[in-house]
Amino acid sequence: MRWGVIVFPGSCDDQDVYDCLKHVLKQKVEFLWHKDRLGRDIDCVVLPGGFSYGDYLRCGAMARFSPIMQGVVEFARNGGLVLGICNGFQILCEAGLLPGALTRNASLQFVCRQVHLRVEEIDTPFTSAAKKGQLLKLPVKHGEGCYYADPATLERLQKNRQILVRYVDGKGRPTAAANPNGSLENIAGVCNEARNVFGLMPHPEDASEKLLGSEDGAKIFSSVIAACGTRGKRAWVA
Amino acid sequence: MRVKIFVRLKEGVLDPQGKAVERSLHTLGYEEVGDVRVGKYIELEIAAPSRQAAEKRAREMCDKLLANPVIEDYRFEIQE
Amino acid sequence: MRVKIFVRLKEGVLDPQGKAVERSLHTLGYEEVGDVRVGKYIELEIAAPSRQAAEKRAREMCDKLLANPVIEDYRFEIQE
Amino acid sequence: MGRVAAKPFSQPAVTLALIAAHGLTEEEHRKIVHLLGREPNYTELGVFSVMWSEHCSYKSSRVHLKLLPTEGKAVIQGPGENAGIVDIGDGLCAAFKMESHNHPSFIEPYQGAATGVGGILRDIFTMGARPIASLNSLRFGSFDHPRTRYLLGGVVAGIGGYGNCIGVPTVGGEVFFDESYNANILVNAFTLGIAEKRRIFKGTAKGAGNPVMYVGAKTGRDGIHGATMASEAFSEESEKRRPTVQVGDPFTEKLLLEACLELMKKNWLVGIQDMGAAGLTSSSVEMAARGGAGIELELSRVPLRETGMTPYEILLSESQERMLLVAKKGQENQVKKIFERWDLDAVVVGKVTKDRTFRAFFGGAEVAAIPVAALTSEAPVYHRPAERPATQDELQRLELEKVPQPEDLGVVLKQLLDSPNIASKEWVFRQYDHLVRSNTVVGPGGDAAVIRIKGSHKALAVTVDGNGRYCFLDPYVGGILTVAESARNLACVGARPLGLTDCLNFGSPERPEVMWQFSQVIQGMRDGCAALGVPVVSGNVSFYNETDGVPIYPTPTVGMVGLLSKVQRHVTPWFKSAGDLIVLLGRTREELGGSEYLKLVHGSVKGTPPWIDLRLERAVQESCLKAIEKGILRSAHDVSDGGLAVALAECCIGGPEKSLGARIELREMMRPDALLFGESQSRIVVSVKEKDLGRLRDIAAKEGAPLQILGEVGGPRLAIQPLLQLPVEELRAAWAGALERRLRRDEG
Ligand SMILES: Nc1ncnc2c1ncn2[C@@H]1O[C@H](COP(=O)(O)OP(=O)(O)O)[C@@H](O)[C@H]1O
Ligand SMILES: [Mg+2]
Repeated sequence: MRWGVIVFPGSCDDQDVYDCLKHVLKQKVEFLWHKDRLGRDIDCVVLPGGFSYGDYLRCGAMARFSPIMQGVVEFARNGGLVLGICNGFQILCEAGLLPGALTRNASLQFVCRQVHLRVEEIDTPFTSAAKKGQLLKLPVKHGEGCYYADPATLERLQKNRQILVRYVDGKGRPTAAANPNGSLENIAGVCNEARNVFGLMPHPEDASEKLLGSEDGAKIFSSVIAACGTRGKRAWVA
Repeated sequence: MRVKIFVRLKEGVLDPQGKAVERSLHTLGYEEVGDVRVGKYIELEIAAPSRQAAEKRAREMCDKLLANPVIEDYRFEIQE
Repeated sequence: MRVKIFVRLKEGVLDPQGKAVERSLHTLGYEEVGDVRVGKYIELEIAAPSRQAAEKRAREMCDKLLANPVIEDYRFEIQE
Repeated sequence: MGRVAAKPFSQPAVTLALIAAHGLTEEEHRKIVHLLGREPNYTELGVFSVMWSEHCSYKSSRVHLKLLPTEGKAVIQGPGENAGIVDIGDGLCAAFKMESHNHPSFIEPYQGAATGVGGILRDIFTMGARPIASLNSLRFGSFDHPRTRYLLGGVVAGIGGYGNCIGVPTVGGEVFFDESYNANILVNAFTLGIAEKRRIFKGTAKGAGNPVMYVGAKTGRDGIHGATMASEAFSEESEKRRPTVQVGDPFTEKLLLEACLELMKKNWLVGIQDMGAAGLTSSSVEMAARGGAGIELELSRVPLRETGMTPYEILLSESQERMLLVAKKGQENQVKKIFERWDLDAVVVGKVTKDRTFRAFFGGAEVAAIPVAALTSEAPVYHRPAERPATQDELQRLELEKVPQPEDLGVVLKQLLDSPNIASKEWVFRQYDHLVRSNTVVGPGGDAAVIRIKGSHKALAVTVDGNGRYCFLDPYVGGILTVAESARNLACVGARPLGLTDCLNFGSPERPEVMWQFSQVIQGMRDGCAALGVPVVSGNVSFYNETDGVPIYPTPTVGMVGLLSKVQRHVTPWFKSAGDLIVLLGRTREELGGSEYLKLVHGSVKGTPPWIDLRLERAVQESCLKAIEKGILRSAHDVSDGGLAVALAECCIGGPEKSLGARIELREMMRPDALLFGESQSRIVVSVKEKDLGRLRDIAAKEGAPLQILGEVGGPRLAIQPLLQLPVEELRAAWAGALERRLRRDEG
């Protein structure tokens, strides 16, 4: 399979994702320039973390209008796999590919620390390599990661089992202390209804090597690799 | 024409900044203050043939970029 | 009384947000737009015996906390 | 230069008052007239004032800085460029530098600190190095001072705001609180970058006719006379200068960084330099000086953000996120294309000339013409009078007999762990992205940060250190200790030092006692560097750190970079498993002068700082390094502020997850408070598996380092028999939340 990592002006974790995929997971991966069109041979598009357009105005608000995003929207509609990490998650929400929005951390401070995630659903191309309820240790680093959705949207998310990961403590409980940003219901990541677009605030690419303290992040990527392997190219439609 | 746009978090969306400012104001002795909300204030110059035309463009810009309808409301004023 | 406060970067102070928004608006086809400035919009409720009293308190709050006098200007309106 | 439409500019008359307002002395004015052979015009006066400011010219410090050793086998670039560079093997090198942004941060903490970070980042990538890690060294006033919380919050948010946004991890630093900094905080920013050895770029203008290009953000009226501000003490006057504060735009700098690094892969560049203090003026003058050339600028071509700017303002503006470069003739358009791709301006604003003169035109009319040498090599150099203050003897007199022994040593230990100077700094560093670029093997919280070098087995270790209190009591010894502590912190993770950069923060050089402190500190640093074999490759001097006539503690801070040949071998400070033996490398002496304990518990800053025997220091560091290289050490942590008891507590409290107790026995014949809390130098607490003790002994014996078995890891308590015994969780509670408790206090 082939991965594409979009480089927006202000993307910072683009290199992290690229290196992780290429050197740790031995994947075929290329950078995609935001002013270009989306190539045809990509199987999974990653929108990386960082501060696209400085995160000025609102996180992700301006990046969503980058030329490449039209292609990403179309790609997602056709069942292509799209993964948004941190700023990428924010962009996907702004672009309407994912429900809800990410607002300022309740602490009003940027937060960089390790968190535990509980995998809530595994019937998605992004979590299939994990066990239901499994805990993953990943870092977060963001100033605006507080997930919000209105009550009707939240109900839909729950009904369709779109909440894929939650912030929990070391024992797997979704407590307030385990929630680094005040997210609604400790939500750390959600997918769309068709389950082919996933956004999360924590950074799997910074936790896929023992040397960096955790290998749990690789679960997300290897799920995608498995999904692409078994289902063939861009065939994931729920 | 000068457009002044006010963007505010919707009722029901958590406004931690508003809360923090309120708390600080109370600590400073301004206890008579309540319901503090912090939003954005955007000013811009727009070249338009008429007030109506300016209004239409401003509304579009807000809907598309300047406010996020999931969490924010907006309002604007136009000065000729 | 309701106080609406507008905080803006002073004339001459770099406004990176405003600049980025302006560029974005241009790319979106709003080329008639210029001089975009992004500031803060604060709303609050104040209990005061008179408009004047409210004004005095609001000004104080702005000077002390709500605006950063080093780089920002402010303006406010009071609605009874 | 072609004619460009610009309003003719009539130069205001140069009067004595104007000269004084520019911070130039009468003597300096006479020198200018002599060098030019005429009176300077208004614009030229502005140029002289910034180029001859303390900040740009180092006029008071130059003669002393010469003492510092700058050579070493790894050194590729010593002081004099935008950053120092050392060889790290495999065709790669590391560029690093530290710089102060003290005054701006006091006036506007968020923006001051943010632009400080922005400035140091530019110093690194202008050399062709990609920034891979930032650190910072901060000094604030006491927590009782009304502005401290505000300044701390703003500075930390500003450092994070800029560093996080541009995508460079902030991996460490230090924070220290003392009344001495109440009205003059210190914000020293350090950045480390990595470059290919064959692609290093310098700030040189060469080759007559080559185009001079301006790239990056537009120029506004920001920070005009920032360089002169950094060269003045605080007063009512400087409060009025407020609008000179600059606002940082990390997003633009991120684009600039990527565009510059992309350009540097091509062969189109002659030289490049960031526009820092004194903006366009100092960058063009310094580039011309280094290249032995002249430079000619047409100021009306400079991209402006504001209308009606005069040539004077354009030359002196300190707008951020701008660079000046000299391209090879004929490559202008190629260069422009790269910057366009990143949505940035790139404009030809002048050319390199032969006549070694700095010329500025405005709409074709010459507004300044100054020989480059007059602004650089001919700038004043002062041998300022230095005198040991009469009070120094009294300051150093500490009668230990008169210092009462505390009743409960456990209470004192908790008190120390709760001191903002010793407590966990997590409240600070969790606001920094310390992971971006996924190279951070050890982030903030260890003795030194460890950054792996992708594609190799190597890693770089970085630390910043300084102790103004020690330097205040004895600036010479303090200078040595600063260097020694940095090197020791590197040794604790297993890295051998390659070089250091420094930031020398002092009061007014016009005060003989300050000059004495300065020269003593430099001599101390020189001796420390020589003994430990660490060259100084870059640095920065910040004078005039005083308010209403009271200087801060003399505060040199050092950023040291070391190399680990095997990243897997790195060691962290925390105990790893029960049953491991705890060993002290080095020796404890009965010393309390200058300690945090003496200040915190007895309210006294007196005595002489701990003594240091540099041979012993080397032996201890070498033993630690050899043991790590052999893979014997399970943990290593140096003993610094708070002494042995605090160091042991820190080893127990441990990393983010696991706590382990320790059973220690101390039998020394000395005052218990000195034994536990004294800050004797050259000590490292290590832990080893029992079976490795013999090997560790052999190494220490061979190096000549004293070794003492303190006890073993295990249990829920830190028990130091017969002196104290406390549950580790109680220690953690005191240590972990101390900053937050103090910051919350004002929220009511
Ligand atoms: N301003 C800061 N920014 C980032 N990290 C910091 C800062 N201040 C302290 N730290 C981190 O906290 C830890 C403890 O700092 P310190 O007590 O100064 O260590 P040491 O005594 O070993 O030099 C270090 O890992 C340091 O990097
Ligand atoms: Mg240390």
